[in-house]
Amino acid sequence: MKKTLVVLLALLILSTTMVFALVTGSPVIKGQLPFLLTNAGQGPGGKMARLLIWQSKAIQETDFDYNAEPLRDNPNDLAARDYKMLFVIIGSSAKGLGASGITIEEEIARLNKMIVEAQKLDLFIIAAHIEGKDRRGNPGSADEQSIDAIAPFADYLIVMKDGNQDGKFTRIAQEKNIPLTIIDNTIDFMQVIKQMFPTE
Amino acid sequence: MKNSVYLKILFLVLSGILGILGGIEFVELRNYKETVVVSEDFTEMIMLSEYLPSLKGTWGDTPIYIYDSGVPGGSMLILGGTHPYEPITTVAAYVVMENIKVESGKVYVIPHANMSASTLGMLGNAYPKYFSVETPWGSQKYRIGDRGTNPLDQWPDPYTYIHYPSGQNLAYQDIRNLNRTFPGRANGTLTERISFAIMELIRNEDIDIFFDYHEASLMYPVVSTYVAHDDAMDIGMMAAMMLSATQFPMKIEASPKNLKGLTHREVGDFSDALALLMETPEPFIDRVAGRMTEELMVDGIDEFVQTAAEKGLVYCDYDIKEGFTDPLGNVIIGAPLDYRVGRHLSGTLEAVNWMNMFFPEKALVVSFPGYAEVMENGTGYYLHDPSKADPSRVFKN
Amino acid sequence: MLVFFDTIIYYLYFIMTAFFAFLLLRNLFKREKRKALVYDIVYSYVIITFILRVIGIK
Amino acid sequence: MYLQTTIIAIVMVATFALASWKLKSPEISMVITAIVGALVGGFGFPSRLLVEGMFTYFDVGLIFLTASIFINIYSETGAMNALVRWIVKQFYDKKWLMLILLGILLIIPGALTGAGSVSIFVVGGLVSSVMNYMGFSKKRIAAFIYLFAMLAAVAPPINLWAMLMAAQANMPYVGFGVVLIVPIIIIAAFTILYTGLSKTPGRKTKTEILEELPQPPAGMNWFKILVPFGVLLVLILLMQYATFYIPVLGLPLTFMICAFISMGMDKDRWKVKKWYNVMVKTVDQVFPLLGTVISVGVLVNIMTATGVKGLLAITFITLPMAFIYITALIFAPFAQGSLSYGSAIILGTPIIFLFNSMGLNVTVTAAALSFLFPLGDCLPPSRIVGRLTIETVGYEGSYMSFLKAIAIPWLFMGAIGLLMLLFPNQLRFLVVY
Repeated sequence: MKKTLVVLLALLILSTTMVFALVTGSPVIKGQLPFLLTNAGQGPGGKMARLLIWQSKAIQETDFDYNAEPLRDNPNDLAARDYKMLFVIIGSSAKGLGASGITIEEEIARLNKMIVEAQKLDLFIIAAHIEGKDRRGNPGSADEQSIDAIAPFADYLIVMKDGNQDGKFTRIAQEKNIPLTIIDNTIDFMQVIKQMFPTE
Repeated sequence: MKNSVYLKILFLVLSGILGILGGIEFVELRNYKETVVVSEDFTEMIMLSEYLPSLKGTWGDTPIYIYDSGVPGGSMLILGGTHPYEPITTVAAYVVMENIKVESGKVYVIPHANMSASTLGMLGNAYPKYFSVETPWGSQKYRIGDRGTNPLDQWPDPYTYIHYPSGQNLAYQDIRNLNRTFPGRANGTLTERISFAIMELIRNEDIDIFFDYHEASLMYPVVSTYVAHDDAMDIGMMAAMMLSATQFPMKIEASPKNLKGLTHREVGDFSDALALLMETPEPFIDRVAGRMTEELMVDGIDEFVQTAAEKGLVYCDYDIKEGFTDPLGNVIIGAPLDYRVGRHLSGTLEAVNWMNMFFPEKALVVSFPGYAEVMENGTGYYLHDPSKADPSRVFKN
Repeated sequence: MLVFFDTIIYYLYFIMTAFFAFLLLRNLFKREKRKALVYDIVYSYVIITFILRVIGIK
Repeated sequence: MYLQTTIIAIVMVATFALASWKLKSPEISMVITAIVGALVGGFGFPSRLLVEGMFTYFDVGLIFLTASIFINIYSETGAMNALVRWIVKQFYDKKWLMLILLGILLIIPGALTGAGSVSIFVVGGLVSSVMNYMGFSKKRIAAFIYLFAMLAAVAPPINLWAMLMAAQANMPYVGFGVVLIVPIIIIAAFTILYTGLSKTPGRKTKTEILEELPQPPAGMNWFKILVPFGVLLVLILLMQYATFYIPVLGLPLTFMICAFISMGMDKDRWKVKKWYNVMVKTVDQVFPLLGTVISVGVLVNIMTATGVKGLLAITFITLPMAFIYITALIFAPFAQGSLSYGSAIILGTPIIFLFNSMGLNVTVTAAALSFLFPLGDCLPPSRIVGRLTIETVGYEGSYMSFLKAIAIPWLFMGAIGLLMLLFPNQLRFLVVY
């Protein structure tokens, strides 16, 4: 029972509109609707973000679409609706290797195509790395390749603190002059969403 | 040169003595029983063979402990000891069994999912036979088993194992690996029949949420992780994020669709249960670990694994010198038993909470000590003295 | 039915092992090759391995 | 821990060297090394760990025993000689075609069971005597058989190293077909050329050979020659493709069934005494191998207990990448020599994870490693397939001279494996699902 209480308490804290020091760095930018949520690297991050957006209750479920692999089968994915933003969650998967996984080369090729297409459509690109150091790897790994394919082309970066221990995202932000918001924990992504889409 | 017959007999006798000395220890391990004192909410113990009679009288049969609140609600099944060389999973199941309170719904716990595999050491791995958990009333001894079913119970292995029903080829010894034989066959090998019986339990009792406790080597990417079937993904993700923010680092991975025979894949595919598997870090089973000792099992402190960690080859927090600090402020040095037990306990509670939130109609209200409590008081604090307990609540496994 | 056959095969393996244990025992005392003393020792512990399996100890 | 374990490791190596030199028996030397290692490591005299170790490769030992019994009984019926006779008759003038066929013959049993030793047991004797009559030197015969036994173990459908690594790394064992077959064809072609281009000065004429070969016993016919092998093939294929409808037979029982069928083909089928003697002789013949697999298990168990195994593994995988490539040809084979298939689990799996973390293709990497491990089947302490080859061929030189005899194709295979390890992403196109 005590355990349940702790969890409920934590939830309560998280669901207040009060902002703790959980979200730091550049002020959260104002969001535009509708947007397309996707992921780079085929990790669980995209679904996690979708879930957190639902849980935040800041916007309607119909205000955004989730597509795990836009442009893989359908070249019109980015123009399926009048999207204003492309919201990319970066992170690969550690699930089974070989045939059970994805080939990262194909994934990167798709991501490159997606960025070009998004820029052509003049979408506001948000790159978010919200799973921390577990989704960082050696140079050349699926995680790093995914970051390199997306982050430098973003208009806005959201990164979890311990995923930026080596300062890679800070460097990208400075070089490309991209605003960078830092969160303490994955779950604080909910706060970012709430600030992005404040309910009057 | 003709060797003396007496000399030959002498060698034979000496080897025989060696065999007897070793044999005594094998027999002792095979027949050693662990003691557990079930909580007051315990209602009934049945055997797995109730779901598949052909298991009766075999080492594949194993006790199922039932905690029925009598109040309508969700139902949960916990498997410990799917791989008995990850014995903390059984200890965690015991802590649940000794302390659980069920306010609504029904809970099933199988502490030794593969009983046969828990009765021998793993060939070539030189494990100690037992390890002990210190309690306020003395120390409590548990077996360290194998990964697969005892060859004395299932023999021979094929030259390649073909998974039923997918037809996927797997290494031959995986035919005795309970976490590769799901969903099992009623007329298959012993291990396949254990899987089938567990599936029958899940289907017949309409289990809502299923947990399979595991431990992993630190160099295995899926360590400190939930592995969730597609249906349980939302629950797993919320629980993982919550735990990482408030208690201990926890990752989440989706169950790969092409990897067959594993509980998180097959239980989800072949029943309505929400299937989750949890992995804690167990340096003891890392390929690079040094000396095989009981202390390594209990404290999880190993220099070679530390080297691997320093080279960035492990997939979770690990430090045997300064340790790392969890969100509650505990400093974790190595991968101690309490840490691993606590992870399983809170991993279960957190996921159940989220199931209750996502599916209020399945509400399962349970409580037992979690990570914070176990880290504070130690695992032994939650194990009860069988000599002082009501004999009807003392069980041997 | 398959379970029944599995059981028969299971026992066949024990019989097979017992048979080999017997052959090894015979060769410990009467063999053509490798008559050196050290091989008496090797034979001895190999035989014990087979016997422990036959009597279901390991 | 590093220092202590290193000392234990050094003591164990020294003990093994000394014991092998003094006692001339690798089997007992391994057990003595294990006991000394346990004593130095502070485990006392760990009877349980020693006995437990004896069971590590118990089932492998059973396979050796039963496979040999089958083939010796088959030979006893005269079928083997008839087969050799027929091959010499047909292919005496077609050397290249014959070598290709013998190669394929050697690959089949190992490819289906995953064990090169099974290839040698089942068809090694046949291949050896045919090549003998064709005038090849013992050295070339040994090299040919050893190389093809290794390729047989690597060949799909069953490549145990790749399967074990896949199982440990949670990757499905699929996509390995082409990436294994292409290098196998290259290595096989090289080995055939290497063998075929050698001189065969002592080659007799066809008629001489046929006179020398014993006449097949009365009543020997194609049916009797082929049925035992046919049954073996059918049983193995049934186990692969009708698994869900038959019980698990296991290889030992399969070989025993075929042995009994062979007996049934003979006119002396009821002469129990005769068959009993064949089996006694077989046990005598196979014993060194049986002793080896039992003893190597003891050694491995103590190496694990004392942490020596962990020391080897951590040392190898924390080497800088360049060193991994440089030393792979030493580390991987020696791991195989001392740990047998355990090498795949102990060294192979960490490498898979390491390479994966750098974005290298793991399927090609696993395939590459599976070409490097079998090279160690001729290395001490166990040198199982190496010794088996020597026995089967009747090679008389020293073990070192055998190693020299196989060196060139061995290095070629190593080079191919290493190239695959170096360029996994460039070879990715070979992975076909």
